[in-house]
Amino acid sequence: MENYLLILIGTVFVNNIVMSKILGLCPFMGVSRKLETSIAMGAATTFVLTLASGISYLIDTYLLGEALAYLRTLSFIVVIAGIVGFTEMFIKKTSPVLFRVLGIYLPLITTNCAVLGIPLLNVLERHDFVESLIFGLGGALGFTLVLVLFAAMRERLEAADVPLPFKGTSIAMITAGLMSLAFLGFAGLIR
Amino acid sequence: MTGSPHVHVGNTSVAAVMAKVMAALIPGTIAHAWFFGPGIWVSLLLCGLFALVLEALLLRLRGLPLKPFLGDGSVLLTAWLLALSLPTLAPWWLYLIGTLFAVVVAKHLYGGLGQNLFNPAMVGYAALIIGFPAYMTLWPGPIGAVDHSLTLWEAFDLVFAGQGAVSHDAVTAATALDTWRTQTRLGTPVDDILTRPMFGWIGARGHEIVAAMYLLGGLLLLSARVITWHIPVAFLAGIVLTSGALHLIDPAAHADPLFHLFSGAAMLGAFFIATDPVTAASTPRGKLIYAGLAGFLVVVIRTWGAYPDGVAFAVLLMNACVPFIDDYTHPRVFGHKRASKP
Amino acid sequence: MSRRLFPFHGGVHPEPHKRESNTTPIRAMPLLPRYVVPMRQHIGEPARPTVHVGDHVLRGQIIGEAQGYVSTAVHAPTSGRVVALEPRPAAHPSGLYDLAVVIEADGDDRAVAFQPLDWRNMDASALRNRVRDLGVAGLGGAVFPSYVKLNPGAQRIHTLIVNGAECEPWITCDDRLMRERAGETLRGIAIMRHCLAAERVLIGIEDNKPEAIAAMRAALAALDADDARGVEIVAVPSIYPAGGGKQLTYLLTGLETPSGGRSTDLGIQVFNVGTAYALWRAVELGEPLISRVVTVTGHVAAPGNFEARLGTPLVDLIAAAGGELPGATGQIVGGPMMGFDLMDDAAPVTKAVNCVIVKNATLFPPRAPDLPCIRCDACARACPVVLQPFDLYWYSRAKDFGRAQSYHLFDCIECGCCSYVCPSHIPLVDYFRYAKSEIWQREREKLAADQARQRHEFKTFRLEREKREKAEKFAKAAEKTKAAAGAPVDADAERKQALLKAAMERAQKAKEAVQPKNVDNLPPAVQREIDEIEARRAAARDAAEHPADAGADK
Amino acid sequence: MLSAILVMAGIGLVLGGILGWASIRYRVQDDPLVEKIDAILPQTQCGQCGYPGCKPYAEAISKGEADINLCPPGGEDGVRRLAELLGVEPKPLSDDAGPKPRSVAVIDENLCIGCTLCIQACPVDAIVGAAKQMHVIVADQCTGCELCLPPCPVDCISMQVIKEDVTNWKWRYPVHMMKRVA
Repeated sequence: MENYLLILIGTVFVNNIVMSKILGLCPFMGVSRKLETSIAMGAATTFVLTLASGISYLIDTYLLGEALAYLRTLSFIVVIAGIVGFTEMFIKKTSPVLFRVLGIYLPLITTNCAVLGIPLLNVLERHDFVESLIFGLGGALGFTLVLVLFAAMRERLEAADVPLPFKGTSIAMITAGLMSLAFLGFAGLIR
Repeated sequence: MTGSPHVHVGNTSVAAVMAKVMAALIPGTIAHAWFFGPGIWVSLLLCGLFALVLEALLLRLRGLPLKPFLGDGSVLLTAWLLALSLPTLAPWWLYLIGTLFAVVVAKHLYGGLGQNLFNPAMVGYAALIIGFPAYMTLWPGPIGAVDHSLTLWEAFDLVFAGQGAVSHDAVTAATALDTWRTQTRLGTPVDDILTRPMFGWIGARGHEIVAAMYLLGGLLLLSARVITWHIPVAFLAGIVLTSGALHLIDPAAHADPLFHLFSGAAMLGAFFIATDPVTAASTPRGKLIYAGLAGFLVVVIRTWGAYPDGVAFAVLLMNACVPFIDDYTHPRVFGHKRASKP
Repeated sequence: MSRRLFPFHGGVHPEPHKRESNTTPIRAMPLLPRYVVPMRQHIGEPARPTVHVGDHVLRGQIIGEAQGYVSTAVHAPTSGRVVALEPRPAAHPSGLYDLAVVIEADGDDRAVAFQPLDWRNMDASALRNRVRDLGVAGLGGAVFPSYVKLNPGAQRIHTLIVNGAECEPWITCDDRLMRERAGETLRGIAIMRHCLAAERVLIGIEDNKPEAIAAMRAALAALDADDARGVEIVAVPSIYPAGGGKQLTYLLTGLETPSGGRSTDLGIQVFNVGTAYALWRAVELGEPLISRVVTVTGHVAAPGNFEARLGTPLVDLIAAAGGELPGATGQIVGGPMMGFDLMDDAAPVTKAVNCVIVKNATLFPPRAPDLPCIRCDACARACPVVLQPFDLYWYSRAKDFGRAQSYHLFDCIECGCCSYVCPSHIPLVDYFRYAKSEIWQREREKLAADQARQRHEFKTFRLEREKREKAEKFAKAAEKTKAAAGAPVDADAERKQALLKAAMERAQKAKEAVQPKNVDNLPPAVQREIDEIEARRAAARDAAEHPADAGADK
Repeated sequence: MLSAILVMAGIGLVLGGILGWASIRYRVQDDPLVEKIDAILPQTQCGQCGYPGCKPYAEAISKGEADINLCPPGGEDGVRRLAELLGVEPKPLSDDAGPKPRSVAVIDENLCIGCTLCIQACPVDAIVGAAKQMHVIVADQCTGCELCLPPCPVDCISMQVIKEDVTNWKWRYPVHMMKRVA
């Protein structure tokens, strides 16, 4: 139990996938313009990532094994693409505006390096099934956390007197950098 | 055209607010100089100078008038807080880099006064502790804990030449927080740790008096209604509750709440850093959440983290949460059934 | 009295400055040679003028009648001749002109016959209609037509709150009114209560007006037992804005008027003491609302309160108070917290004007330059509506009106407490007013766009239908006259072309023939416009004749 | 090798099945986005965007065929709200001519010959009149699209800017006293 908790805290805060591993920056910058959108994106990613972690673990352990290890990345990508496709259809049906707002970033969850990265890290760290699930969930929650906080900050920044050369994406990058600086405060907490 | 109201309360301005905060810092600063030598005057001078020059430069670059913005005192306050949180005997360029991060990156890239998301002084501090960890331990030992008490001239020598009549080793010492963390991790008994010279009656030697002076200054600010009670109380409560719970669980590994309150930058953080209105939460409930969590994080980082103190990172982390917290803690507006998220 | 009060959130204590004008009795204004009576003196539809230039009118005669539901009548302030019916400077923050009837007094000041009303035995709706035609509207500042508010409708009104708080600094017209005419005011309140069938009446007066409270209590003791039953005069703490309708309601009853709603939703109706007095005059004397008490104060020689006829130019009112002293820097209409700068002192007293303050540089120093907001939340602590003005400001400034609105911009009562305490000297309320009027404008546009969409869709639908019908008809006709094949369409077009040509020629002739006949009594603006059109047309003709020149022109 | 092919084929088959089921289960009927876009457009029906009316333009935007900055009557504000709805960066109006002041068309009564051409051109039926009768434009309903100007054979229609009065007067943006010196 304590182990699971450590994994969860570790992935959400200490080794945050965006702030510390610098993965998944594309949706982090792309879908953080509005708070509501970022929450939805976080939810979608959480769903995909948790599911992908679990299924990837099952495929890796029971289908591929050591013999077919070279198929690992390939099969993970296929699985993720499938789950994303499903999510896409689901969102398109339930919330067309959200679908439009997420735009290209929804199918791009497929190529979100965080989503592929976490199943691969699971294999590297030799997590068991539950650990993989929690690792995936934690990574996704960490992603959602920083995405949502970042979106709220960008909404406020929108109205700030940022000097013209720094307006828009550049001040967002600086903010992400300072946020990452703050997250370094968690360094050393676990392992 | 200007509409109503046509009158103003009159006795308040940004400059007055900043001046009151700086006035409240004076007792703490004097205590600091008393216990840790005159180095603080050097770093204060350097930070203030760099800050004013950088601020003027950036205002000029951005085409803004110098007088009202330099005159509002906000940049001096930032420099003062930065100087108080940095070790006093570091080389001069360290103060320059710290001020650079504080004034340029954290403040002016965001549009200057009132627009920044992160506490400028804490950005400066965090940037330095990440970039130059070795220099960030150059804290002079408290009076009585080190053999040599420094003169102003010697302090200048150390800051500008790096070496003078005295070496850094003769006057610097590990802080109480540092000692506690390293020693408890080594398994040294608590009683043994507490007898070391950097520990005082209840907190860190010297620091405890400085902290008491900050507390005094903070109470003055409270009585002058410059700050509200929410942030300091929640911040200190966060520290006390977290450290108290840990201390109850394992007194051998975790210091008692009083030690946490009266060592490091806890008091400075509670009354002067976390209360920076621009970067702190602004709604009453938001302030409690913001400062309470910051206090919690201070203890977490002090206990398990890799840095000498947790205040800067705790405040920066909570700064990042402020827009989100504010969004969801708007109070119930008159005539509405319940508080609603916009 | 030990009534429990419910202090509202926030509020401020600006310097009261009441002593300047509340020590002298209400003075009557001398008859002026000329009055300018605006048709828009109340909230809602402006009155429709019923007189023409040259007409002779009597004091109290209707010169503008109520138009629509939320509207009320306007009356002549004295007897005389209507000399103009045209836009005149209005007491409005914009300084724009608004339609007014200008009356030149004949000096006789003859009045129409006033008919006192037997209100206790009158049909309620007939009484209300009389009140509408007598022009009574709220004199506290909102000028909502009173007859509308006197109609309880489906809602049972249990409490009538009469607002004598007068929380704005400088203004003392209600103070003096209550001191000098307490009995009449209380009888006006009795009429209100009769209309609303309210069982209790709470009269809220700020405790910085002890004389007014004493006078009202004395008058209450002298009132009929029937009228005095359930009436209570409550001294409320002096804190701005205790006189705001919703704030006073909360202060006295602890009930919050729902956002976007009215106090009647709570079974409470709120009137100003001045309105009660005006209602008494209208009902018991039969005299329409043609004058009101106005405070003239500030940098004038003899500040005080004046019984001024509606339509009195403010410049004459200020002159009656001894005139502006040297060093005056302008005038405020209303109080210093919510009033506006007067653009043109030719603007007249209306039902909404309760105070004129002459400014000078020491009493009203120019606003200090505004610095950026530091989110110190002083404004949030002062806001009586528990808004977060710094957030509203942040988004109003960035013109993000959607966000501003979602932070409840429209709950703002524009009381000015936030601007008053702002250490950065930001004119917060100006930003809110700006954002509100932009949002209103947008809503108007949205409404227009919705209508346009419907009309466009209908037109498209109609065209489709016509085309279909035509096609069907044509098909039938074609079948019938298969022998006469030819090219009917072409012939049709040719015929149309010819018709058009003839029409154009006719128009040209008609224009030449018509024009001289029509220029006789054209207003100059129209004439100018016609001239411009002619000039443009001439230019166009020129261009057609010399295409090369036209090309060079472009 | 065979096992690898089998594994991948198996994964593909299972996922294909799920996706196929989902595509039927979550089929989207129509696109309510068009309505939302149309609601933002000013409904002048002026065709300045290059589409015949506001609705077709809305459809084009929702399909991604048209840019969001083609509507001058909607102004910068309209572009911004479209950008907000669609989650894209707002951009300046494509037309370099800025938004014009709101105006309505007015027919010069002395010149009108009653040809009904303008009535046919008006997209919102804001012109009343019959053949050979003088035509009148209902100012409240006029969207100011100027579509009636070109067809008029006698050039009797002119655009009049709507004047500001007490009812439509707006509070101005407060003046920043802290002006930039440069």
